[in-house]
Amino acid sequence: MSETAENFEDFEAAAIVRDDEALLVHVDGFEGPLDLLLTLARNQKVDIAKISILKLADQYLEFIESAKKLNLELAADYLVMAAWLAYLKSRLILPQEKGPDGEPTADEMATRLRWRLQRLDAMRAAATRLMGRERLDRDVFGRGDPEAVNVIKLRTYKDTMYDLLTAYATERARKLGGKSYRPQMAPVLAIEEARERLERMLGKISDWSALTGLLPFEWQGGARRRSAVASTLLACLEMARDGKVELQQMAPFAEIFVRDGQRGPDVPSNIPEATTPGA
Amino acid sequence: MSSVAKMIETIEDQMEVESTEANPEHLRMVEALLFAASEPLDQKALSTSLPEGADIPGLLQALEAVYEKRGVNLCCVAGKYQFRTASDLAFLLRKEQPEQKRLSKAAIETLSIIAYHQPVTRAEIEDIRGVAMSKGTIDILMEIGWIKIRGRKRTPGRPVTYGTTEAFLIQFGLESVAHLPGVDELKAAGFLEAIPPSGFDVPNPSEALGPDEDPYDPNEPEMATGSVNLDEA
Amino acid sequence: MSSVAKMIETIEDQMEVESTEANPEHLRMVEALLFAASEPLDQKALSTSLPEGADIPGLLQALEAVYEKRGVNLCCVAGKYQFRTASDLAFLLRKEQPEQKRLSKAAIETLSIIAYHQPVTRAEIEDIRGVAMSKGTIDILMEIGWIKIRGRKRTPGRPVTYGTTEAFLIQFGLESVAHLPGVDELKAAGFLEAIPPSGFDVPNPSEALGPDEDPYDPNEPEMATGSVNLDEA
Repeated sequence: MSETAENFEDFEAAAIVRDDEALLVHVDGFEGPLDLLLTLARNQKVDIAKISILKLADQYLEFIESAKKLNLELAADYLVMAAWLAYLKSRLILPQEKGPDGEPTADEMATRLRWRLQRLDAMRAAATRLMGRERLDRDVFGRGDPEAVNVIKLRTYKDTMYDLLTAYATERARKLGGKSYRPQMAPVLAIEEARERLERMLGKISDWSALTGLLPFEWQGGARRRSAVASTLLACLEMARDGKVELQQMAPFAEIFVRDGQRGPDVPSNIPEATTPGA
Repeated sequence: MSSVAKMIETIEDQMEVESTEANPEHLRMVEALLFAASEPLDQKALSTSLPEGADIPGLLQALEAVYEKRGVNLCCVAGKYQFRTASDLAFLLRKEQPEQKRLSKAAIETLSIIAYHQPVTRAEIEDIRGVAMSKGTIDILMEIGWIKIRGRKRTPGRPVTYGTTEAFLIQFGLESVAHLPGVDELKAAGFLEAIPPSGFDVPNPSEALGPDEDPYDPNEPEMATGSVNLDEA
Repeated sequence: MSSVAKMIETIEDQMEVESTEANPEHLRMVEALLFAASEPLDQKALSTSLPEGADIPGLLQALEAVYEKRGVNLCCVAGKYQFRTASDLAFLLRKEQPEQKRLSKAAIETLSIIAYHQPVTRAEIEDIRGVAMSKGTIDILMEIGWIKIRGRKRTPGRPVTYGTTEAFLIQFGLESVAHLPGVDELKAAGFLEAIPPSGFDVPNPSEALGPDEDPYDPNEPEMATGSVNLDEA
């Protein structure tokens, strides 16, 4: 069946086989049993709406018989249709009787077949009309040389007065050899700054606190840290001399602890050995 | 000949004077835009280029009338507007193009059935043609770009439904599928009904989703049977 | 609007009736051929498609007249004919796309020097910047419209002098070039070091002609040397 369907024939080729003589030879030229039935119906040369289904069934069965005699291989759906038509024919000949439950009467079945043939016929006519329409670029044409829409770039500049003056000042300064001297600032925390900071923090230092815990946040890494430790220590020593803080170190190179010197000598030292960090 | 030219000029002058309410300047603009475009333009596209408040439908109507009997006509295809050479001059311009692999009879019939019956499933196409459809037929039509998968039928198995594309309408010079040749007669005869002549429920070939059709979701798992594929859910 | 359409139809009918000697069918053919052609057509190309004896020059003349005041005109370029959008409607086919840019470093530096030192010659700009200037830099600034040639220096070779334009003032929000900030203002605003390099001075730019500057005469012959070109005098 699918072989038949895949057999792409165009209208011209199909028209050739509609010749009675050719019917027997060209069974493959039909697009299935419905197509064959429609061709046979057309040969009756009456309105398909009024076609005699009995006569049509006879013609179809006759066709199948001759094909069998010629040993033509028939697709299964042709044989299914033949069996169905033989059944329909027998029921049409017999006096009208209701079939088994819900089965349509023979007349109803004939009407349905007639309608399907009409519909296929109508759709084919519609296809012919559709394909006969004037087609774009074959029969009718659009503008052969359409004019493209030009995209114009509206260029605006973002440069501002600031850019202009920066450019001028740097350019002029550069040309006049005038890289003005700006000393490179070494990453050093001034002792004054460290001391000021410590003095501000004194009230907030509750008990012995590790010196390294008192470094400014932004001075905690690398060379900056070393400078901050040194300056803070020097600031602490200065302040210890003035009696403002007390310092304690458990071992050489061990962590140095600081506390508020105003707490008075009566407060015992309570640095637990355990909290002493390793060197 | 120059007398003709003068006569034409007079006509043009006349047109300019009398059609002030049609805004001849707007008419020129629509004309220029449609002439220049390589693709059909819709009313929205035109309105973005025209001054605000321009009566686009009126202008198009006027332009259509102006060009009605000319060598070039204004056509409405797929709801858009395009100038095309007059169809009776096809003989002058016809180009023998190597038509895309001349369509087979099966493909032509299938295309027509899809056009007139859309939304339509493969099973319905097969019912009308009385023959099983080969995979290639749908593929060819999809490849040309004339048909597309447009939804799914709300029936067991949720089969996909096919319909025609805008390219189809443009190619065949159709304003919409409601303008297919002979569609009214086919409808009146009941041939566009899905079910034999019981009489009710006459479906129009319609680009709108059918009452028992869901929009197509390419991610929806294919279900030949009713079973749910839990892996993909 | 439909009244307009009717009026137009009447015109069309009129045209058809009266122009029998112009052969309206031939007119339609030429119209369609020119519309569908992918390139301009000459009379010879048209005559091969038209029936024998068609009056091609007359038809073209008539068609030109028909389209004279329309949104599309029939144009003749190098003896070939084509439809083109009416030139006054070219704006319809233009889409403007804003694009923001920045000047190159060299260009903004040059611009700033021209602004401060105007009237200034190319050699002077190069002297201030200490680098030779590429031709492109001046061209870009001229193209944007921020600088102009304003005169010539009364020195050997009479080099042209550059200055800024009104567009420049608008772009940078200046009332006049005299309002460009001086050294102190540049310092205060942090553009310059507190102690500028020795020899840093900012001239007082002026739009008035300099003491050794002549107004620019575009017809003055270019003289790289001081010799007079007798041939052109």
